Amino acid sequence: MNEIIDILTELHDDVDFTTETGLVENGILNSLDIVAIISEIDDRFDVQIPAEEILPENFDSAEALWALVQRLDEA
Amino acid sequence: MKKTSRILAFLMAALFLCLAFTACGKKDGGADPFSFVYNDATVKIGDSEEEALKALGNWASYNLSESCGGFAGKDYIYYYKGFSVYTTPDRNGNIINMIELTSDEVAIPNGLTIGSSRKDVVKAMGSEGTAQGESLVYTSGTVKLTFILRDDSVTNIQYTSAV
Amino acid sequence: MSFTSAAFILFAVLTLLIYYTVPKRGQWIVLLISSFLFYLSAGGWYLPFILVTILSTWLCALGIRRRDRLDEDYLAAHKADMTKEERKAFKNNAKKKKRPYLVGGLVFNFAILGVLKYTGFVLSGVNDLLAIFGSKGVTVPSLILPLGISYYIFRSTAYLIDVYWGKTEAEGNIAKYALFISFFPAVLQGPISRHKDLAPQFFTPHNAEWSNLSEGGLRVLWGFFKKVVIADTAMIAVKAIVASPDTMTGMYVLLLIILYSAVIYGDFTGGIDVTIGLARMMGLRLAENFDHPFASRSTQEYWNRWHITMGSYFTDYVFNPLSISAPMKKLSKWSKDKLGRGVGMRLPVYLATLITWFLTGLWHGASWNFIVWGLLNGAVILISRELSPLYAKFHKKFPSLKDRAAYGGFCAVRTFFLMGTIRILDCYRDVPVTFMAFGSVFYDFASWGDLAGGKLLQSLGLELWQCIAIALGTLVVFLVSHRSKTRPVLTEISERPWLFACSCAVLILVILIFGCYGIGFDAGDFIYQTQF
Amino acid sequence: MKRTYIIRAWALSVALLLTVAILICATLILQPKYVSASPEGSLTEEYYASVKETNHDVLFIGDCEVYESFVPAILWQEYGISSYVRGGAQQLVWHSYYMLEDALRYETPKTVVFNVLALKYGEPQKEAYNRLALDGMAWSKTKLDAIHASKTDEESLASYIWPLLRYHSRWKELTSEDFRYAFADKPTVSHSGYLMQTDIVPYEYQEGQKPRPLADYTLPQTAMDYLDRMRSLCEEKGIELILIKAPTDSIFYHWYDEWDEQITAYAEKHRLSYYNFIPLADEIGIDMTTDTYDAGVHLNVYGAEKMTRYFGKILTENHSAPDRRGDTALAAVWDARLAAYEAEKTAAAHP
Repeated sequence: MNEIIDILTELHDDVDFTTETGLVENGILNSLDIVAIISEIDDRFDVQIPAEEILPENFDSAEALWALVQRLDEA
Repeated sequence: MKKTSRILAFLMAALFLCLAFTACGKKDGGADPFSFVYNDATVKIGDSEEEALKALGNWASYNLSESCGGFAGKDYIYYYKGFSVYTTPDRNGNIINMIELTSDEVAIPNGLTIGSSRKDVVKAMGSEGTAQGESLVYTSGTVKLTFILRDDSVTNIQYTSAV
Repeated sequence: MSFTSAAFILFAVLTLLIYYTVPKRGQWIVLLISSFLFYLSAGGWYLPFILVTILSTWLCALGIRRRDRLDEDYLAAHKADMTKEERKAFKNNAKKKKRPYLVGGLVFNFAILGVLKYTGFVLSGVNDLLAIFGSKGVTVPSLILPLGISYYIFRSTAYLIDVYWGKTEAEGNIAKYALFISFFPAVLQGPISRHKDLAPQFFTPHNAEWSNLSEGGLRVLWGFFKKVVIADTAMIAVKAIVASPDTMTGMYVLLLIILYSAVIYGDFTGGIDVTIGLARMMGLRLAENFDHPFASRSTQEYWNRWHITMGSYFTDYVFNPLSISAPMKKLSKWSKDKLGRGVGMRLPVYLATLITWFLTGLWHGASWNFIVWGLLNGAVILISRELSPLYAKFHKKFPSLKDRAAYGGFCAVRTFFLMGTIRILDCYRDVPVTFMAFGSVFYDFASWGDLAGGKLLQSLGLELWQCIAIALGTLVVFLVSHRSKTRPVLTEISERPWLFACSCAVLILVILIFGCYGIGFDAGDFIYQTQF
Repeated sequence: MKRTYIIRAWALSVALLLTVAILICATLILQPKYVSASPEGSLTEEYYASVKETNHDVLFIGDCEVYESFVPAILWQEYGISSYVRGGAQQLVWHSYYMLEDALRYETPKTVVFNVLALKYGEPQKEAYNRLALDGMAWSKTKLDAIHASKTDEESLASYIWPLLRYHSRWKELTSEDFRYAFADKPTVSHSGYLMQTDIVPYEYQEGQKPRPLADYTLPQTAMDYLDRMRSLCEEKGIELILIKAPTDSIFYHWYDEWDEQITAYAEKHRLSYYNFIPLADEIGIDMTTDTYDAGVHLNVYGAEKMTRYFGKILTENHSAPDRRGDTALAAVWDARLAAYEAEKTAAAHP
């Protein structure tokens, strides 16, 4: 979870990712950021997020993202 | 799937970008027989009467007829030396609906005149066209070009609308 | 059968009557039959093409389903004895096994679309290329383009990918699937509804409910109003301006930008209103395709609100998979090392954006105009993204500005003109003519003289009452759209019987008496139907 | 719950009634009245009032060359022939055929006279002429068939059933006449189908004028098919069909010798009388410096009277058209028509 926050903070250091739950909806993350996040997650967790999982609800908060990573890693 | 569509996309992109540089290089064809040229003025079927007459210069005489039914506007035939121009009312004034060559004083852009032989016509037009009785008819876009033949010789050439 | 023809209205009314009189479980069959009748009425030769697409995607989806079930069963039985790594490997392997069905279905159908829609374009391009070398070139065959092919290919391929991704259940009954693809109100111009949203609705029973009939009916009328009173009337002037790019320059091009925006808005949103309204009268809810697009403050926002279902198709099925694909990842790594982090992050996404927009342009039509149009849209989006830090700085300096209505209005107007300018590529016959015409806005000031006196109307080919119809119509649409942001006006009206009845009466009268249809007008079909 | 239904029903019915009422008014106002402008459009419907009063022994059908060349009032005055001209502006052969079929629903004339010029057209030339011919036709199966046979691709049956669909954009053309006659009866524009023209615009030869040669002189098959249908319909009803070509032969509507040969052959083959009046113009007494209102394209009233007298003689002598002047009831009606005709002619000559 903390690692996710790290990844996100690297992209936008002015956002409090522990509380924000509308990252996509409020336009904080754009497509550039999402691709960057996906590649970071691949590097750090060895988890490949497929295209079909690029949905607002999976990227709207650090928590949701963490849940996605865990789910994909669980298999 | 990803691989295939990706390769396809790249290939198409490359191809189209190549074509982008060639698309403008339209070639200039020979003299287009489907417009009528006289006194350096080019006139086509469907052109406005006003501008065409200005370009063609003075006519020798003309006939006019009111259309049956009392619709606004009149049909005209303007007689020039060697050809006649027919016009008919359209939404914004009269337009040319026929040009008729009446003597060999005037030729169409590819050199054909009254008196040309059937062979000349086929050669200059590049094909047999469609036969209508003895006559030959050619169509390009909205223009129909008719060569009326008697005994293997052109007696009349008419531009009309193909629509 | 054009949406605005008497035949279509009669056809729709009959369908509705039968739809609500047959037993509820037969309702979808009524829709299927009328959809095929509708499609047949456009020409018998089109039918085999849509049938081939239906059959091929249906079979491929079933193939995927069969593999999914086998693998699920295996996994359920052996899950306990497998390690996490084994499970991951098994899943990856399973994906590989079902991939041929997906690839096969997609390649086959996009090949059909490609050949039918783009052969002429590609070949004439090839000929131009050959002409440079003095070669005569090949003859360009004229192929038939089945009605709505761009839409039904998209709808069916989206279904196939969704099945592959496990986002929707594969349909076992081909007749039911055929209805999803060919549903007649949406077959010609979308919206491109997703299978999991729309398909289940067909097979639940629908009673004739007042709220559906009234709101749907009102929306159909509203669509006709936008199409027939605004778009078709404005189209007369658009045609006049486009027909003489040499003489109607400067002010006329600006006018074209505004008028063509009105045309495309009235035409396309009107057509979609008819579609959605008609489906609503059947108790079906289609995906919305527009969300007040001309109120957008930026290009990115505009494309989230204009032709939404097409935009989301390209995002979900082209842009997303492309930007995170393995080669893109490699490209990103490579450029990060060689060109620095900033470029490395951007390169794959920017490339994916441009490719997506190139394809979007191509989808709109087989011509350079549309390709340039698509690429310009992509470029504008990328440039405004690069400029966003500047905007942020600007807003930090003037923090009060951002929330002011006037500033929002300014942004909306700016976006409107930007999009409108790019859009005139639709109109002119080729790209150079478009650029020349647009250029004249900046030097041909003499044309503004035509604004005074009667010359303007004459050169636009409009009568005074038609101008008034366009202006008043646009005003009404603007007010309704503006109010609808808080609560849909059409819903509000249809809840009040008297207001509803009067609105219908007024709309019918205005459409029939002031609409632009029939002889004397070059009554156009809906642009988005004929072009695709 | 029940109250909601009642309110809805009320609201919808009131709105529906209002809509229909307004649409009917709009239709009545917007549809052309064909009185001052394009009076030719009134010709088709004026027949019905006439046939209610009297039967006709001779019926003329065809294009402008019939309604500008034959004067039924004169035929009555000189020969006692009761006749009517069911002509129309650019009346094409199928129009003529259905005009005849329509007339046969009301009466069976002894003789039908058809002007052959329109046989040169095998397809509709202009949508407007369909409207002139068909707008005024009474509703029947004949009218439906006529619409199907004539309509161009851009026209719809619906626009004939409900003319607003065609004329809704006539706002700019509206005149006081449109409002005056929207709810009131229109005046009669013709004299038993003859449309009076009193102007004199002499014909002048123009240097260079010459009918243009045609690529193909064969009269179109569709047109000849309708001529066949017309002939069989007449045979079936025991009507004699006479073919004529009016004496005018302008550069715009030239009657080619090749066409004349085809019609002559057709007439011979089917034992029909065919009169081409072009070569007989001198004998008839037509003088193109005084007898035409548009430089030789059509006859004016003076030319038409000469033509009528000449043809009346033929009808009486060769085709035994009956003289009905002894029938007092019929004579009373015709004398009134003749008086109206004379009145208009005099008014025009001495304004």
